[in-house]
Amino acid sequence: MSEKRTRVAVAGASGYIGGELLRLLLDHPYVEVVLATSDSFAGKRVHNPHPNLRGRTELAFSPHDSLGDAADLDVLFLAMPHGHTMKKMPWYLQRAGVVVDLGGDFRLRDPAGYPRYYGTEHPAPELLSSFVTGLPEWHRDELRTADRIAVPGCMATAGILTVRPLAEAGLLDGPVQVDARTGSSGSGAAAGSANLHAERSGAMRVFAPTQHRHEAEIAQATGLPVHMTATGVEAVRGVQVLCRAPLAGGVREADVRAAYRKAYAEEPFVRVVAQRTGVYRLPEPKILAGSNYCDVGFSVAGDGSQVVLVGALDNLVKGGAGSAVQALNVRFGWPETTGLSFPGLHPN
Amino acid sequence: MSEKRTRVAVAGASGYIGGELLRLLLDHPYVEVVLATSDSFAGKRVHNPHPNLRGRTELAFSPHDSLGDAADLDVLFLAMPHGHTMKKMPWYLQRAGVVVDLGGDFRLRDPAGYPRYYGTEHPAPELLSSFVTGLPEWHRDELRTADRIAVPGCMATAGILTVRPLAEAGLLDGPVQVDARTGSSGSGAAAGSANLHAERSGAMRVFAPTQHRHEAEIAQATGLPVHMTATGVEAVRGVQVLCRAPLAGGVREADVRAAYRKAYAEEPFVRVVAQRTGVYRLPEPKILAGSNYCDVGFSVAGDGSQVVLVGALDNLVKGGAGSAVQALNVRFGWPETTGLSFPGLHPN
Amino acid sequence: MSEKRTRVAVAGASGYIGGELLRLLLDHPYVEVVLATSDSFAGKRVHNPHPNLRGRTELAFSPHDSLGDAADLDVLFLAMPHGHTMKKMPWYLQRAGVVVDLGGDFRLRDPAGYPRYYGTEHPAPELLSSFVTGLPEWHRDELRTADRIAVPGCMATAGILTVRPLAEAGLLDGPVQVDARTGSSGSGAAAGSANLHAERSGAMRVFAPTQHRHEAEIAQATGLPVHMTATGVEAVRGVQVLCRAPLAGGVREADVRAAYRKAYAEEPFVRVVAQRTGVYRLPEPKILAGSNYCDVGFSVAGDGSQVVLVGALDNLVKGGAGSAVQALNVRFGWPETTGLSFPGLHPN
Amino acid sequence: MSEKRTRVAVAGASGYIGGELLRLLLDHPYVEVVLATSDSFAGKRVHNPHPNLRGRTELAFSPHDSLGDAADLDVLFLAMPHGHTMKKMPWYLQRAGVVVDLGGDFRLRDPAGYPRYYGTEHPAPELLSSFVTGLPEWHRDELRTADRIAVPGCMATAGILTVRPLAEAGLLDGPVQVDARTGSSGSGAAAGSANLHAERSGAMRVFAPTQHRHEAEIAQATGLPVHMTATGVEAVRGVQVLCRAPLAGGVREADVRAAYRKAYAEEPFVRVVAQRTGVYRLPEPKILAGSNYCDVGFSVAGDGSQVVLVGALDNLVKGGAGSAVQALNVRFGWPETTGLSFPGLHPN
Amino acid sequence: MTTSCPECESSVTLGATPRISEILECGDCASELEVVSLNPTTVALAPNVEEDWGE
Amino acid sequence: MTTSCPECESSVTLGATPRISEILECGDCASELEVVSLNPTTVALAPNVEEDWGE
Ligand SMILES: NC(=O)c1ccc[n+]([C@@H]2O[C@H](COP(=O)([O-])OP(=O)(O)OC[C@H]3O[C@@H](n4cnc5c(N)ncnc54)[C@H](OP(=O)(O)O)[C@@H]3O)[C@@H](O)[C@H]2O)c1
Ligand SMILES: NC(=O)c1ccc[n+]([C@@H]2O[C@H](COP(=O)([O-])OP(=O)(O)OC[C@H]3O[C@@H](n4cnc5c(N)ncnc54)[C@H](OP(=O)(O)O)[C@@H]3O)[C@@H](O)[C@H]2O)c1
Ligand SMILES: NC(=O)c1ccc[n+]([C@@H]2O[C@H](COP(=O)([O-])OP(=O)(O)OC[C@H]3O[C@@H](n4cnc5c(N)ncnc54)[C@H](OP(=O)(O)O)[C@@H]3O)[C@@H](O)[C@H]2O)c1
Ligand SMILES: NC(=O)c1ccc[n+]([C@@H]2O[C@H](COP(=O)([O-])OP(=O)(O)OC[C@H]3O[C@@H](n4cnc5c(N)ncnc54)[C@H](OP(=O)(O)O)[C@@H]3O)[C@@H](O)[C@H]2O)c1
Ligand SMILES: [Zn+2]
Ligand SMILES: [Zn+2]
Repeated sequence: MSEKRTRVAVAGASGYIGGELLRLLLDHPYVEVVLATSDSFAGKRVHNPHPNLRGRTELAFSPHDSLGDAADLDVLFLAMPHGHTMKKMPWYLQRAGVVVDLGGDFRLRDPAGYPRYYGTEHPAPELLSSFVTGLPEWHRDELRTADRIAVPGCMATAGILTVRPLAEAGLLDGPVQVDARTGSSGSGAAAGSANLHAERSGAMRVFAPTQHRHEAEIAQATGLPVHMTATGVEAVRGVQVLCRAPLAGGVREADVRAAYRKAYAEEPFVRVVAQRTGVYRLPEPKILAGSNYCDVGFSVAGDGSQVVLVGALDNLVKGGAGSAVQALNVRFGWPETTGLSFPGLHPN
Repeated sequence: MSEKRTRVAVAGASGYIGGELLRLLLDHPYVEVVLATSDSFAGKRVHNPHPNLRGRTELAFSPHDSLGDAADLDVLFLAMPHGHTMKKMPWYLQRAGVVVDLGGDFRLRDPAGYPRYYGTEHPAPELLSSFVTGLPEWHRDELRTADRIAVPGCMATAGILTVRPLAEAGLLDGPVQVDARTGSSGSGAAAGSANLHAERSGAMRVFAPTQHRHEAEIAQATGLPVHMTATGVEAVRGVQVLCRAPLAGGVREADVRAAYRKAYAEEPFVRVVAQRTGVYRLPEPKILAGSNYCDVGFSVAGDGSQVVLVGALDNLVKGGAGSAVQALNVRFGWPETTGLSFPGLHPN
Repeated sequence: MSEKRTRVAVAGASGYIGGELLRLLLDHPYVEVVLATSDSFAGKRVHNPHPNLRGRTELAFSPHDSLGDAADLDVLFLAMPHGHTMKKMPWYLQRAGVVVDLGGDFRLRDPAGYPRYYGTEHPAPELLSSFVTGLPEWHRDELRTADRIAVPGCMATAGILTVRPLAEAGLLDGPVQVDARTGSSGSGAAAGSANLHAERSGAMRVFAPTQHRHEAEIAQATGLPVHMTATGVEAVRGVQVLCRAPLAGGVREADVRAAYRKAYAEEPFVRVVAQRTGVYRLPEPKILAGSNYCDVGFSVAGDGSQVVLVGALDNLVKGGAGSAVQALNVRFGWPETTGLSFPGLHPN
Repeated sequence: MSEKRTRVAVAGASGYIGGELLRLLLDHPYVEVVLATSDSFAGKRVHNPHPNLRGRTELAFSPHDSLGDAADLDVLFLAMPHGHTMKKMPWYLQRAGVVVDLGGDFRLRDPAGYPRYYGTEHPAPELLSSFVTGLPEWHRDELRTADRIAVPGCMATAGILTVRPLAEAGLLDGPVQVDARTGSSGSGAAAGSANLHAERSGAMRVFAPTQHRHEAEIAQATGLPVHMTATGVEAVRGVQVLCRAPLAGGVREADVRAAYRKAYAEEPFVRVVAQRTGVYRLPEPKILAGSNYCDVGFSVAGDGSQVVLVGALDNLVKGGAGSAVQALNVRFGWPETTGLSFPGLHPN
Repeated sequence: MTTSCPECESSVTLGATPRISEILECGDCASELEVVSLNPTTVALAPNVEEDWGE
Repeated sequence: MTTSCPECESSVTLGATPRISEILECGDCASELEVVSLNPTTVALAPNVEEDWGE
């Protein structure tokens, strides 16, 4: 751990992921935030759109182009709408030694996923394989030396952390059905009629009955066919995935629990939650707001043919900025929980 | 339509279903509410627990036993916790010519469902087949002469109305996965730590990962194997079911739409909602609060192998008291929409 | 009550007040909605922005200018942002025999209120006195013959109905402090960052610590100095006012109750709610959604020097469209509750 | 800062304040939580009622009486319903060198406040003056040596921090009207019908139109007459006070800002929020959940006669457990922000 | 038979044959009332079980 | 270089070489300020685009 702090910049810092990166990075003991870009808030203090940061920093936003003048950046976080970094990545790669993209543009390994899920050919398919997935639980070793990191999507992170241990252990026998539920912050800070409070409040909006982009990421990470739906429910933060899959013959509930233990026993941010009593028996996002945990749990159907898996996280933390910071900690050899110790609130 | 109003009583009138029955029946032009029972509110005005009824009636609650003295009851609605009417049904049947049970005790035709789903042998299995299912969309003719009516459960109603048209048309090829989401009124007015506002608020509580009771009802009505999960989400009223099933070979989206049209073209309370544009493309309960609609919709996955079906309703209305009043209208030959015309609110 | 239905048009019908007018008018037995204007939804069915109206009408929106061609309009409802009708009122007055404006442009009698509260001189001050206030509780006789009706603001309606009986009875001795709380539908359907779900959700936003426009209306109607604050709280529908004022010497709680009884004993839509027991002791908007009630209540401080008054209503109904329809009923001599009988929901 | 950690116990640790104390104390670098009492959860792990603490500690609850056996306690936090510690305080004082009571039983200096506000004579009035108010902003010096600390109520803390700077500076000329709004966690974890989700959700419940207990604390701290109302609004955490008072002659807005600056310029946990632009112009609790900030702001009415003050905090943190830990830090000479640095979340 | 509520002075309807100790609810203010004497029938506020309603 | 906010009188930091018409934000009250003269540097409230914030 060097005396000198690592110099980081956040591009797209006025958005929700950008703001969450600022929250975590401003309190991180080994980094210094030297630049936060936003065109619409250029010149304004970061607490203007992010009122929780009032009194925590004097930092103001710089126009996005000012990235071109930034000297000595060690790390650049990209937190912009998808479709943008796929076009400009070579330029961003020249701005800093380590680039962490939180958007979807470099998450899929197979270029064929882009026309199918993003509606466009990928303009730089040759770069895809140079990115390491920013999920330490499954890519820790690669991350130690990675200079290009693509953090998975919020629902994808929940889905991967929930399903992959069973897939790896060979416990699942067939396609996985993922029913994802998400809070409104998942769609970012851009206002529109679908996100208007009076419309979005109390919603159960099946905005992606099929073909959600994160489906591709879960399939890629688990090697299983995935059918995913996504529903916006009443919450600001929070993602929950409810996953169903056929169990391979003879698999019992104890095997499921063992697979999770094996995968996550040493993980600082994944907890197995499958209780028989109490109010909070299976993972729920409401107690995870602000924390970097992903809770995972399970229940085997009476006849043993099917398993129901449940995962929960805060989309802006473990589903985005938190995983990014965790990956940064791994990359720079800092204790992995640095800056990520907030436990979440109850009640909340 | 007789001059004299039909005399009805509500047992369990201080609960949420009981209150909703009162709301609908007090404004119903052909009935007169002559008795509303509650032990805990005996002697108090009905607006005490149901403040929306202030100024609408002078009615006060009577103790539950007072049903024994009630003379000339035409109809008795039972709105009590399950497990109770299965024991006392013969007594209730003597109280009125028509008995409408809103609980689960007489919904299943096969007595074997009770030990499995209700944890108890049914004490009066011989009565099960004498009850007609209180869902006019699928049992209208039987209801015209029914004296014993068992209204389906709230999530079951949504599931049945959503899945059955496709099942009947032979479009589905295999088990149905039902992910149900429900508001907090679904668990009634009895306070406990799971329903405490600070705990239940913002919840995504998978309270039944498997084996929910309504699973049995949907299977019974559709003839298909059903795997159901139930999650409590942030809402007071409202149920949504998201159902997935494999499509039979060659079935196209147009066939799905046609099956719904065939089933529901003439139905006053079922609307097909499957839009390509706009904010409300698939059914959502938030605009249905207070209304007797069940909205149903669908989306066929890209490769045509699977269909995603979505249903939504207000658990206290179409999922309970509204269906009961609709069945009453059928039974007495009144226009089926009598007392049920409220359209719901937007925004809400 | 004529055979022929009264022909009404709604200008600004895609907004929240416009949608609520449509909901009420489409079910009103004596009117026919012949025109609903919206530029942004022109050509689309009214259920596109107002999904609760699906299946209730075939009506589609017409461009706003099409009002110029509308023939034989009996009544024109104006539901547009303030600042607009003050400029074009003469044109609107030619479109129909009766014009009901739901905006603020013709609510104040004194033109001096416009620069102070609306930031602009009124362009047609000579018209102000020709409008009758659309609040039947206090202007019923004038409304019977009124051809120009200005419906008060939502928080103003709550404030006026709550404070005026005591003011009229001479029970108050000094300025009234009004703390108003409002749901998000109060600011209409136009999306912006302040109304984005993630920002507005769970808010307690003191958006008007002083100088709210409705302050002027309450002062005008009660003859007392008024200091008003307005706070956006978590709700879609609903306004509550908490009003404080010094009591005149010797006034007791029974006098306060008597003043309310005197004012409202015969009113179909104002209920006095001041209970000693139960959960709902003072007025709350959550049980009023969709209903045309305004509930009013009170509590006298221990030493008798001050009274706390509480009023609640649904801003889109009694605070807007409902009062407008009630005024219409008065104007045309129909039973005053026609089309307004929905009692509201509990729980909700 | 000693090598050996300070040994603390929490009595009433299964409640909401108790859980929040555990959250803060388990992460506090200088203390060790050695005992957490609860009768209803005795023997269960603390994460049972407080699921956010899963994986953070192995601690389980002990019965309340086990406090009698606890050896070498340095600090005892009392987080029980009021009415209890007033009877047993002498016994608690023998359990540890420093006792911090978070209930109301030792907050008032004048015993006459107890019959008036708590409905009972205080059984140990002689102890009242031995307690120091646990609010470092106004009692820092006394706290450095205090062995008996009484933390103010949640709404009282907000009210005192908001009003006192102006009172001290002589800017106010008359009684203060406090309109307090609170989330549901403010009434603790005991379930009852008023706190049932379906009843409490979306509420605007004026549960104390007059005579709220915290009124006495604000009056005591500011020396001004206070009239307070309290309303439960939709939120789990969060208190906001909106205070109105007449300004002394000639006082301008700049004087108000200066008074706040003078009082709080060096305070780590009080921020002055009074912006002219942006969405968050005045204090709001939603961005403060989990943080120890109290934000305060103001607006002077157009004519300069009255000032509107707004304060916001998280009732469980700055309004309870956070202030308690801050007072502990002062008492033991640790940096005052130790364990309290979480900034809060946006969006949330 | 009617009497007046001691709390809010609104009129309260009693049954045909009120009994001593009978408990009624005032329709206006929801106070619990107890019949304390007959001829004339008078009611008093029933001892109030302190009910929590949301603090 | 610092000056004082005309709205709230708190001190506002300007860059080393302020330019006429440059827009700044006051850190305290978030007013938008415009540099209206140099030597000495003075700022005025920028013309306020009426921003809706929640009515
Ligand atoms: N929200 C989540 O839960 C979540 C979770 C994980 C990952 N992500 C991903 O993170 C990224 C950001 O998401 P978000 O939710 O934070 O979105 P957001 O709130 O809409 O923020 C987008 C940010 O990008 C900036 N921006 C927009 N267009 C730009 C352009 N053409 N060039 C440069 N900057 C531009 C915006 O700044 P100005 O307009 O002010 O310049 C803003 O700061 C997305 O790719 C998203 O998929 C989001
Ligand atoms: N909530 C829904 O969405 C919904 C929808 C469809 C069907 N249902 C079914 O409707 C029934 C009632 O549900 P709910 O939600 O209204 O429940 P609830 O709010 O708890 O009300 C239960 C009612 O039953 C009374 N009761 C309780 N135990 C009783 C007993 N042993 N004998 C007589 N009366 C008794 C209670 O009155 P007192 O305690 O005051 O005497 C109360 O009036 C249940 O069977 C439920 O499954 C509910
Ligand atoms: N919301 C409430 O609680 C409430 C209560 C009482 C009174 N009001 C008053 O009712 C009025 C409407 O409020 P709202 O909340 O319904 O607003 P809204 O949801 O924003 O709707 C405004 C409507 O006006 C139309 N419109 C906008 N600009 C127009 C223009 N220049 N010419 C013609 N039409 C125009 C819009 O239609 P297109 O853009 O589609 O053409 C839309 O239909 C306001 O004056 C408001 O003060 C509101
Ligand atoms: N909630 C807030 O926002 C807030 C803020 C500031 C201060 N306070 C004050 O903090 C105190 C606790 O409030 P809370 O909201 O945390 O209440 P709560 O959630 O109801 O918790 C009360 C705790 O006290 C225990 N308890 C109850 N009766 C007891 C008795 N007779 N003897 C010993 N322990 C008993 C309970 O434990 P078991 O039943 O499990 O034994 C539980 O752990 C109150 O005095 C309150 O006024 C609360
Ligand atoms: Zn009374
Ligand atoms: Zn300033």
